[in-house]
Amino acid sequence: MFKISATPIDVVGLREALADPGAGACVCFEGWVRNTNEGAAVLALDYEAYEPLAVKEGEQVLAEAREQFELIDAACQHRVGALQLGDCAVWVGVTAAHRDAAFAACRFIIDEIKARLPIWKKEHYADGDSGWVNCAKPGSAAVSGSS
Amino acid sequence: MFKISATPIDVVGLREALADPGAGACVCFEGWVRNTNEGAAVLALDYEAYEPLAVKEGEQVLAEAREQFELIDAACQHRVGALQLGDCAVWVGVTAAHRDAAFAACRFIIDEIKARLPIWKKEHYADGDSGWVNCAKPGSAAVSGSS
Amino acid sequence: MISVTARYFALFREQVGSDREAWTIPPCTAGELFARAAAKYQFLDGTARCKVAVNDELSGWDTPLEDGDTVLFFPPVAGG
Amino acid sequence: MISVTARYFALFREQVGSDREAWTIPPCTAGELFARAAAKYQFLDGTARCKVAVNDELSGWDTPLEDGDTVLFFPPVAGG
Repeated sequence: MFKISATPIDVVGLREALADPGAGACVCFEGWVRNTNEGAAVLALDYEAYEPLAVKEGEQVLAEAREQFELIDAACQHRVGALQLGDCAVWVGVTAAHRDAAFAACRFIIDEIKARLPIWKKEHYADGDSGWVNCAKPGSAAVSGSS
Repeated sequence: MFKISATPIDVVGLREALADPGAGACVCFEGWVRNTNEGAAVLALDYEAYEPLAVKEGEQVLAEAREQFELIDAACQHRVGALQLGDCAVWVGVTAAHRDAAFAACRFIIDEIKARLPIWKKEHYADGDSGWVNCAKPGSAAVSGSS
Repeated sequence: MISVTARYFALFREQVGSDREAWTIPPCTAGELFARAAAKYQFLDGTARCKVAVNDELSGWDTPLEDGDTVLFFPPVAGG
Repeated sequence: MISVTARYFALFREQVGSDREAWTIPPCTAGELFARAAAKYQFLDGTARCKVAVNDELSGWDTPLEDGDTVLFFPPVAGG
Protein backbone atom coordinates (compact mmCIF):
# COMPACT_ATOMS: atom_id res chain seq x y z
CA MET A 1 0.00 0.00 0.00
CA PHE A 2 1.26 3.45 -0.94
CA LYS A 3 0.43 6.55 1.04
CA ILE A 4 1.31 10.24 1.07
CA SER A 5 1.52 11.44 4.67
CA ALA A 6 1.40 14.99 6.00
CA THR A 7 2.41 13.76 9.46
CA PRO A 8 5.53 11.86 10.59
CA ILE A 9 5.81 8.40 9.06
CA ASP A 10 5.14 5.67 11.64
CA VAL A 11 8.06 3.45 10.68
CA VAL A 12 7.56 1.19 13.69
CA GLY A 13 3.91 0.53 12.95
CA LEU A 14 4.51 0.08 9.24
CA ARG A 15 7.19 -2.54 9.85
CA GLU A 16 4.97 -4.40 12.33
CA ALA A 17 2.20 -4.52 9.74
CA LEU A 18 4.54 -6.49 7.46
CA ALA A 19 4.68 -9.48 9.84
CA ASP A 20 3.83 -12.73 8.07
CA PRO A 21 4.59 -16.34 9.02
CA GLY A 22 5.83 -17.06 5.50
CA ALA A 23 8.31 -14.18 5.46
CA GLY A 24 11.98 -15.00 6.02
CA ALA A 25 13.38 -11.63 4.97
CA CYS A 26 12.33 -8.04 5.59
CA VAL A 27 14.20 -5.13 3.99
CA CYS A 28 13.29 -1.54 4.87
CA PHE A 29 14.64 1.61 3.29
CA GLU A 30 14.31 5.06 4.82
CA GLY A 31 15.26 8.35 3.22
CA TRP A 32 16.22 10.90 5.86
CA VAL A 33 16.65 14.66 5.57
CA ARG A 34 20.37 15.17 5.81
CA ASN A 35 22.39 18.27 6.56
CA THR A 36 24.13 18.67 3.20
CA ASN A 37 23.37 18.25 -0.49
CA GLU A 38 25.84 18.86 -3.30
CA GLY A 39 28.13 20.54 -0.80
CA ALA A 40 25.57 23.06 0.51
CA ALA A 41 24.55 23.07 4.18
CA VAL A 42 20.84 22.25 4.38
CA LEU A 43 18.65 23.45 7.26
CA ALA A 44 15.23 22.11 6.29
CA LEU A 45 13.14 20.83 3.38
CA ASP A 46 9.67 21.32 2.00
CA TYR A 47 8.15 18.37 0.16
CA GLU A 48 5.24 18.92 -2.17
CA ALA A 49 3.27 16.23 -3.98
CA TYR A 50 0.40 16.13 -6.40
CA GLU A 51 -1.34 13.54 -4.33
CA PRO A 52 -3.88 12.00 -6.75
CA LEU A 53 -1.20 11.07 -9.26
CA ALA A 54 1.52 10.36 -6.71
CA VAL A 55 -0.73 7.76 -5.07
CA LYS A 56 -1.77 6.24 -8.40
CA GLU A 57 1.84 6.02 -9.60
CA GLY A 58 3.06 4.81 -6.19
CA GLU A 59 0.54 1.95 -6.22
CA GLN A 60 1.63 1.17 -9.77
CA VAL A 61 5.29 0.93 -8.67
CA LEU A 62 4.32 -1.45 -5.85
CA ALA A 63 2.28 -3.57 -8.28
CA GLU A 64 5.23 -3.77 -10.66
CA ALA A 65 7.49 -4.87 -7.80
CA ARG A 66 5.04 -7.63 -6.82
CA GLU A 67 4.98 -8.78 -10.42
CA GLN A 68 8.75 -8.77 -10.96
CA PHE A 69 9.88 -10.25 -7.64
CA GLU A 70 8.72 -13.12 -5.42
CA LEU A 71 7.32 -10.96 -2.63
CA ILE A 72 4.99 -11.47 0.26
CA ASP A 73 4.26 -7.79 0.76
CA ALA A 74 5.51 -4.34 -0.18
CA ALA A 75 4.52 -0.95 1.18
CA CYS A 76 5.65 2.66 0.90
CA GLN A 77 4.91 6.01 2.48
CA HIS A 78 6.17 9.42 1.40
CA ARG A 79 6.07 12.48 3.58
CA VAL A 80 4.97 15.94 2.45
CA GLY A 81 5.17 19.33 4.17
CA ALA A 82 7.93 21.02 6.14
CA LEU A 83 10.62 18.56 7.27
CA GLN A 84 13.51 19.03 9.64
CA LEU A 85 16.96 17.44 9.64
CA GLY A 86 16.72 13.76 10.50
CA ASP A 87 13.06 13.44 9.57
CA CYS A 88 12.05 10.42 7.55
CA ALA A 89 10.98 11.61 4.09
CA VAL A 90 10.22 8.21 2.60
CA TRP A 91 9.87 4.66 3.89
CA VAL A 92 9.84 1.44 1.84
CA GLY A 93 9.26 -1.98 3.42
CA VAL A 94 9.38 -5.33 1.64
CA THR A 95 8.93 -8.91 2.84
CA ALA A 96 9.73 -12.12 0.98
CA ALA A 97 10.55 -15.72 1.68
CA HIS A 98 14.17 -15.04 0.67
CA ARG A 99 16.42 -12.02 0.90
CA ASP A 100 17.39 -11.78 -2.79
CA ALA A 101 13.87 -10.76 -3.74
CA ALA A 102 13.45 -8.49 -0.72
CA PHE A 103 16.63 -6.50 -1.42
CA ALA A 104 16.02 -6.24 -5.16
CA ALA A 105 12.40 -5.18 -4.77
CA CYS A 106 13.16 -2.60 -2.07
CA ARG A 107 15.81 -1.04 -4.31
CA PHE A 108 13.51 -1.13 -7.33
CA ILE A 109 10.71 0.58 -5.43
CA ILE A 110 12.74 3.49 -4.04
CA ASP A 111 14.41 4.07 -7.42
CA GLU A 112 11.08 4.18 -9.23
CA ILE A 113 9.41 6.28 -6.53
CA LYS A 114 12.16 8.88 -6.83
CA ALA A 115 12.09 8.92 -10.63
CA ARG A 116 8.40 8.73 -11.40
CA LEU A 117 6.22 10.27 -8.71
CA PRO A 118 5.10 13.91 -8.93
CA ILE A 119 6.89 14.94 -5.75
CA TRP A 120 9.17 17.94 -5.35
CA LYS A 121 11.70 18.96 -2.76
CA LYS A 122 12.69 22.53 -1.87
CA GLU A 123 15.87 22.87 0.12
CA HIS A 124 16.52 25.72 2.54
CA TYR A 125 20.21 26.43 2.89
CA ALA A 126 22.27 27.79 5.76
CA ASP A 127 23.22 30.84 3.65
CA GLY A 128 19.57 31.91 3.39
CA ASP A 129 19.15 30.70 -0.18
CA SER A 130 16.74 27.99 -1.23
CA GLY A 131 16.16 25.85 -4.30
CA TRP A 132 14.07 23.10 -5.87
CA VAL A 133 16.17 19.96 -6.23
CA ASN A 134 16.74 18.80 -9.83
CA CYS A 135 15.24 22.01 -11.25
CA ALA A 136 17.17 24.60 -13.24
CA LYS A 137 17.35 27.64 -11.00
CA PRO A 138 15.95 30.92 -12.35
CA GLY A 139 18.67 33.55 -12.41
CA SER A 140 21.40 30.90 -12.44
CA ALA A 141 22.92 28.45 -14.88
CA ALA A 142 23.28 25.74 -12.27
CA VAL A 143 21.09 22.66 -12.04
CA SER A 144 21.05 21.10 -8.59
CA GLY A 145 21.30 17.33 -8.37
CA SER A 146 19.83 14.78 -6.04
CA SER A 147 21.18 11.82 -4.12
CA MET B 1 28.61 -2.79 16.63
CA PHE B 2 27.93 -6.51 16.53
CA LYS B 3 26.14 -8.35 19.31
CA ILE B 4 24.83 -11.83 20.05
CA SER B 5 21.56 -11.57 21.96
CA ALA B 6 19.79 -14.21 24.02
CA THR B 7 16.72 -11.96 24.28
CA PRO B 8 14.49 -10.51 21.54
CA ILE B 9 16.31 -8.06 19.30
CA ASP B 10 15.19 -4.47 19.94
CA VAL B 11 14.83 -3.49 16.28
CA VAL B 12 13.16 -0.19 17.17
CA GLY B 13 15.92 0.91 19.54
CA LEU B 14 18.67 -0.26 17.19
CA ARG B 15 17.26 1.76 14.30
CA GLU B 16 16.89 4.85 16.48
CA ALA B 17 20.52 4.56 17.52
CA LEU B 18 21.51 4.95 13.85
CA ALA B 19 20.13 8.52 13.65
CA ASP B 20 22.74 10.92 12.28
CA PRO B 21 22.33 14.37 10.70
CA GLY B 22 24.64 13.39 7.84
CA ALA B 23 22.70 10.26 6.94
CA GLY B 24 20.39 10.42 3.92
CA ALA B 25 19.74 6.69 3.62
CA CYS B 26 19.03 3.93 6.12
CA VAL B 27 18.67 0.30 5.03
CA CYS B 28 17.69 -2.39 7.54
CA PHE B 29 17.54 -6.12 6.95
CA GLU B 30 15.75 -8.54 9.24
CA GLY B 31 15.80 -12.30 9.03
CA TRP B 32 12.60 -13.79 10.43
CA VAL B 33 11.79 -17.36 11.41
CA ARG B 34 9.42 -18.54 8.72
CA ASN B 35 7.02 -21.45 8.62
CA THR B 36 8.70 -23.49 5.86
CA ASN B 37 12.17 -24.38 4.67
CA GLU B 38 12.96 -26.53 1.66
CA GLY B 39 9.32 -27.58 1.57
CA ALA B 40 9.13 -28.79 5.19
CA ALA B 41 6.73 -27.15 7.65
CA VAL B 42 8.79 -25.54 10.43
CA LEU B 43 7.43 -25.02 13.94
CA ALA B 44 10.38 -23.46 15.75
CA LEU B 45 14.15 -22.99 15.64
CA ASP B 46 17.07 -23.21 17.99
CA TYR B 47 20.02 -20.95 17.26
CA GLU B 48 23.39 -21.72 18.76
CA ALA B 49 26.52 -19.57 18.50
CA TYR B 50 30.08 -19.81 19.68
CA GLU B 51 29.94 -16.30 21.00
CA PRO B 52 33.62 -15.32 21.37
CA LEU B 53 34.36 -16.04 17.73
CA ALA B 54 30.95 -15.00 16.42
CA VAL B 55 31.43 -11.55 17.96
CA LYS B 56 35.01 -11.25 16.71
CA GLU B 57 34.03 -12.29 13.18
CA GLY B 58 30.88 -10.15 13.27
CA GLU B 59 32.91 -7.06 14.18
CA GLN B 60 35.33 -7.96 11.39
CA VAL B 61 32.49 -8.10 8.86
CA LEU B 62 31.25 -4.66 9.98
CA ALA B 63 34.79 -3.27 9.72
CA GLU B 64 35.12 -4.65 6.19
CA ALA B 65 31.80 -3.04 5.24
CA ARG B 66 32.95 0.33 6.58
CA GLU B 67 36.14 0.01 4.57
CA GLN B 68 34.50 -1.04 1.29
CA PHE B 69 31.51 1.32 1.30
CA GLU B 70 30.98 5.00 2.12
CA LEU B 71 29.04 4.47 5.34
CA ILE B 72 28.11 6.54 8.32
CA ASP B 73 27.33 3.58 10.56
CA ALA B 74 26.66 -0.15 10.46
CA ALA B 75 25.37 -2.47 13.17
CA CYS B 76 24.20 -6.05 13.52
CA GLN B 77 22.63 -8.28 16.13
CA HIS B 78 22.06 -12.02 15.94
CA ARG B 79 19.69 -13.90 18.19
CA VAL B 80 20.47 -17.20 19.92
CA GLY B 81 18.26 -19.63 21.82
CA ALA B 82 14.77 -20.96 21.14
CA LEU B 83 12.90 -18.90 18.53
CA GLN B 84 9.28 -19.04 17.45
CA LEU B 85 7.75 -18.37 14.06
CA GLY B 86 7.96 -14.67 13.21
CA ASP B 87 10.79 -13.95 15.63
CA CYS B 88 13.64 -11.80 14.37
CA ALA B 89 16.76 -13.96 14.13
CA VAL B 90 19.13 -11.34 12.76
CA TRP B 91 19.04 -7.58 12.24
CA VAL B 92 21.40 -5.48 10.12
CA GLY B 93 21.19 -1.69 9.97
CA VAL B 94 23.28 0.61 7.79
CA THR B 95 23.32 4.38 7.30
CA ALA B 96 25.07 6.37 4.58
CA ALA B 97 24.83 9.71 2.83
CA HIS B 98 23.48 7.92 -0.26
CA ARG B 99 21.41 4.80 -0.81
CA ASP B 100 23.79 2.98 -3.17
CA ALA B 101 26.28 2.43 -0.36
CA ALA B 102 23.59 1.65 2.22
CA PHE B 103 21.97 -1.08 0.11
CA ALA B 104 25.27 -2.62 -0.98
CA ALA B 105 26.73 -2.66 2.52
CA CYS B 106 23.58 -4.09 4.12
CA ARG B 107 23.58 -6.92 1.59
CA PHE B 108 27.30 -7.51 2.04
CA ILE B 109 26.95 -7.69 5.81
CA ILE B 110 24.10 -10.21 5.92
CA ASP B 111 25.77 -12.40 3.28
CA GLU B 112 29.05 -12.48 5.20
CA ILE B 113 27.33 -12.96 8.56
CA LYS B 114 25.49 -16.00 7.22
CA ALA B 115 28.58 -17.50 5.58
CA ARG B 116 31.29 -16.83 8.14
CA LEU B 117 29.98 -16.71 11.70
CA PRO B 118 30.00 -19.81 13.91
CA ILE B 119 26.22 -19.88 14.28
CA TRP B 120 24.00 -22.93 13.79
CA LYS B 121 20.30 -23.37 13.30
CA LYS B 122 18.28 -26.43 14.28
CA GLU B 123 14.84 -26.66 12.75
CA HIS B 124 11.93 -28.43 14.42
CA TYR B 125 9.45 -29.72 11.88
CA ALA B 126 5.71 -30.29 12.03
CA ASP B 127 6.22 -34.03 11.48
CA GLY B 128 8.22 -34.30 14.73
CA ASP B 129 11.59 -34.52 13.01
CA SER B 130 14.36 -31.96 13.44
CA GLY B 131 17.59 -31.10 11.68
CA TRP B 132 20.60 -28.80 11.59
CA VAL B 133 20.40 -26.58 8.53
CA ASN B 134 23.24 -27.06 6.02
CA CYS B 135 24.54 -30.16 7.81
CA ALA B 136 24.50 -33.66 6.36
CA LYS B 137 21.94 -35.58 8.39
CA PRO B 138 23.10 -38.74 10.17
CA GLY B 139 21.09 -41.71 8.93
CA SER B 140 20.20 -39.91 5.70
CA ALA B 141 21.83 -38.97 2.42
CA ALA B 142 20.11 -35.60 2.27
CA VAL B 143 21.79 -32.29 3.01
CA SER B 144 19.33 -29.61 4.03
CA GLY B 145 19.78 -26.19 2.46
CA SER B 146 19.26 -22.71 3.79
CA SER B 147 17.64 -19.58 2.40
CA MET C 1 -10.32 28.07 -29.91
CA ILE C 2 -10.35 25.80 -26.87
CA SER C 3 -10.40 26.65 -23.18
CA VAL C 4 -8.15 24.61 -20.90
CA THR C 5 -6.88 24.95 -17.36
CA ALA C 6 -3.15 24.73 -16.71
CA ARG C 7 -1.96 23.75 -13.24
CA TYR C 8 1.53 24.57 -12.02
CA PHE C 9 3.53 22.81 -9.31
CA ALA C 10 6.57 23.54 -7.16
CA LEU C 11 9.03 25.80 -8.99
CA PHE C 12 6.57 26.44 -11.82
CA ARG C 13 3.92 27.56 -9.35
CA GLU C 14 6.39 29.96 -7.78
CA GLN C 15 7.41 31.36 -11.18
CA VAL C 16 3.81 31.79 -12.31
CA GLY C 17 2.74 33.18 -8.95
CA SER C 18 -0.37 30.99 -9.00
CA ASP C 19 -1.18 27.29 -9.03
CA ARG C 20 -3.56 27.48 -12.01
CA GLU C 21 -4.33 29.53 -15.07
CA ALA C 22 -7.10 29.54 -17.69
CA TRP C 23 -5.88 29.49 -21.30
CA THR C 24 -8.00 30.12 -24.40
CA ILE C 25 -5.92 29.00 -27.36
CA PRO C 26 -6.09 27.47 -30.82
CA PRO C 27 -6.26 23.64 -30.70
CA CYS C 28 -2.77 22.38 -29.83
CA THR C 29 -0.82 19.65 -28.02
CA ALA C 30 0.18 19.58 -24.36
CA GLY C 31 3.75 20.33 -25.45
CA GLU C 32 2.71 23.37 -27.43
CA LEU C 33 0.83 24.79 -24.45
CA PHE C 34 3.87 24.09 -22.30
CA ALA C 35 6.01 26.04 -24.78
CA ARG C 36 3.67 29.02 -24.46
CA ALA C 37 3.77 28.88 -20.67
CA ALA C 38 7.54 28.39 -20.65
CA ALA C 39 8.02 31.45 -22.82
CA LYS C 40 5.62 33.54 -20.75
CA TYR C 41 7.13 32.60 -17.38
CA GLN C 42 10.68 31.75 -18.41
CA PHE C 43 10.62 28.09 -17.36
CA LEU C 44 14.17 26.81 -17.74
CA ASP C 45 13.59 23.04 -17.71
CA GLY C 46 12.32 21.68 -21.02
CA THR C 47 9.99 18.86 -21.93
CA ALA C 48 12.83 16.32 -21.72
CA ARG C 49 13.02 16.82 -17.95
CA CYS C 50 9.43 17.78 -17.16
CA LYS C 51 6.24 15.72 -17.26
CA VAL C 52 2.66 16.43 -18.15
CA ALA C 53 -0.65 14.96 -17.09
CA VAL C 54 -3.91 15.58 -18.85
CA ASN C 55 -6.99 15.15 -16.66
CA ASP C 56 -4.95 13.31 -14.02
CA GLU C 57 -3.38 10.86 -16.48
CA LEU C 58 0.34 11.06 -17.18
CA SER C 59 0.46 11.78 -20.91
CA GLY C 60 2.83 12.37 -23.79
CA TRP C 61 3.74 15.91 -24.81
CA ASP C 62 2.16 15.22 -28.20
CA THR C 63 -1.29 14.64 -26.66
CA PRO C 64 -3.86 16.90 -28.41
CA LEU C 65 -5.74 19.05 -25.90
CA GLU C 66 -9.50 19.22 -25.93
CA ASP C 67 -11.82 21.91 -24.73
CA GLY C 68 -12.23 21.67 -20.95
CA ASP C 69 -9.06 19.68 -20.31
CA THR C 70 -6.97 20.26 -17.21
CA VAL C 71 -3.25 20.12 -17.97
CA LEU C 72 -0.77 19.56 -15.15
CA PHE C 73 2.79 20.77 -15.70
CA PHE C 74 5.31 18.97 -13.51
CA PRO C 75 8.84 20.37 -13.17
CA PRO C 76 11.65 17.79 -12.65
CA VAL C 77 10.64 15.56 -9.74
CA ALA C 78 12.71 14.89 -6.64
CA GLY C 79 10.93 12.44 -4.38
CA GLY C 80 12.71 10.39 -1.75
CA MET D 1 52.37 -37.29 22.40
CA ILE D 2 50.40 -34.08 22.88
CA SER D 3 47.29 -33.41 24.89
CA VAL D 4 44.64 -31.20 23.33
CA THR D 5 41.03 -30.41 24.01
CA ALA D 6 38.50 -30.75 21.21
CA ARG D 7 35.26 -28.78 21.44
CA TYR D 8 32.17 -29.80 19.49
CA PHE D 9 29.27 -27.62 18.43
CA ALA D 10 25.70 -28.09 17.24
CA LEU D 11 25.32 -31.36 15.31
CA PHE D 12 28.83 -32.51 16.26
CA ARG D 13 28.05 -31.97 19.93
CA GLU D 14 24.91 -34.05 19.57
CA GLN D 15 26.77 -36.82 17.75
CA VAL D 16 29.58 -36.87 20.32
CA GLY D 17 27.17 -36.59 23.23
CA SER D 18 29.40 -33.99 24.86
CA ASP D 19 30.66 -30.51 24.08
CA ARG D 20 34.32 -31.34 24.73
CA GLU D 21 36.78 -34.19 24.76
CA ALA D 22 40.42 -34.61 25.82
CA TRP D 23 42.65 -36.20 23.19
CA THR D 24 46.19 -37.51 23.75
CA ILE D 25 47.67 -38.09 20.33
CA PRO D 26 50.90 -38.03 18.32
CA PRO D 27 51.69 -34.52 17.02
CA CYS D 28 49.35 -33.78 14.09
CA THR D 29 47.41 -31.06 12.30
CA ALA D 30 43.93 -29.82 13.10
CA GLY D 31 42.68 -31.66 10.03
CA GLU D 32 44.22 -34.95 11.18
CA LEU D 33 42.54 -34.67 14.57
CA PHE D 34 39.27 -33.88 12.81
CA ALA D 35 39.66 -37.04 10.73
CA ARG D 36 40.06 -39.08 13.91
CA ALA D 37 36.98 -37.52 15.48
CA ALA D 38 35.00 -37.87 12.25
CA ALA D 39 35.84 -41.57 12.08
CA LYS D 40 35.03 -42.12 15.74
CA TYR D 41 31.67 -40.30 15.67
CA GLN D 42 30.71 -40.69 12.02
CA PHE D 43 30.68 -36.98 11.13
CA LEU D 44 29.31 -36.73 7.60
CA ASP D 45 30.41 -33.21 6.63
CA GLY D 46 34.06 -33.00 5.63
CA THR D 47 36.70 -30.31 6.00
CA ALA D 48 35.51 -28.56 2.84
CA ARG D 49 32.25 -27.60 4.57
CA CYS D 50 33.40 -27.39 8.18
CA LYS D 51 35.67 -24.89 9.92
CA VAL D 52 38.22 -25.11 12.67
CA ALA D 53 39.51 -22.66 15.25
CA VAL D 54 42.59 -23.21 17.33
CA ASN D 55 42.62 -21.31 20.64
CA ASP D 56 39.77 -19.08 19.47
CA GLU D 57 41.41 -18.17 16.15
CA LEU D 58 39.89 -19.41 12.92
CA SER D 59 42.67 -21.52 11.42
CA GLY D 60 43.57 -23.66 8.44
CA TRP D 61 43.11 -27.42 8.61
CA ASP D 62 46.87 -27.76 8.12
CA THR D 63 47.65 -25.94 11.35
CA PRO D 64 49.99 -28.08 13.50
CA LEU D 65 48.54 -28.63 16.96
CA GLU D 66 50.61 -27.99 20.05
CA ASP D 67 50.35 -29.45 23.50
CA GLY D 68 47.59 -27.71 25.43
CA ASP D 69 45.74 -26.36 22.39
CA THR D 70 41.97 -26.11 22.34
CA VAL D 71 40.56 -27.08 18.95
CA LEU D 72 37.03 -26.02 18.00
CA PHE D 73 35.26 -28.07 15.36
CA PHE D 74 32.47 -26.16 13.62
CA PRO D 75 29.96 -28.05 11.47
CA PRO D 76 28.55 -26.14 8.46
CA VAL D 77 27.24 -22.81 9.72
CA ALA D 78 23.74 -21.44 9.18
CA GLY D 79 23.46 -18.01 10.69
CA GLY D 80 20.81 -15.52 9.65
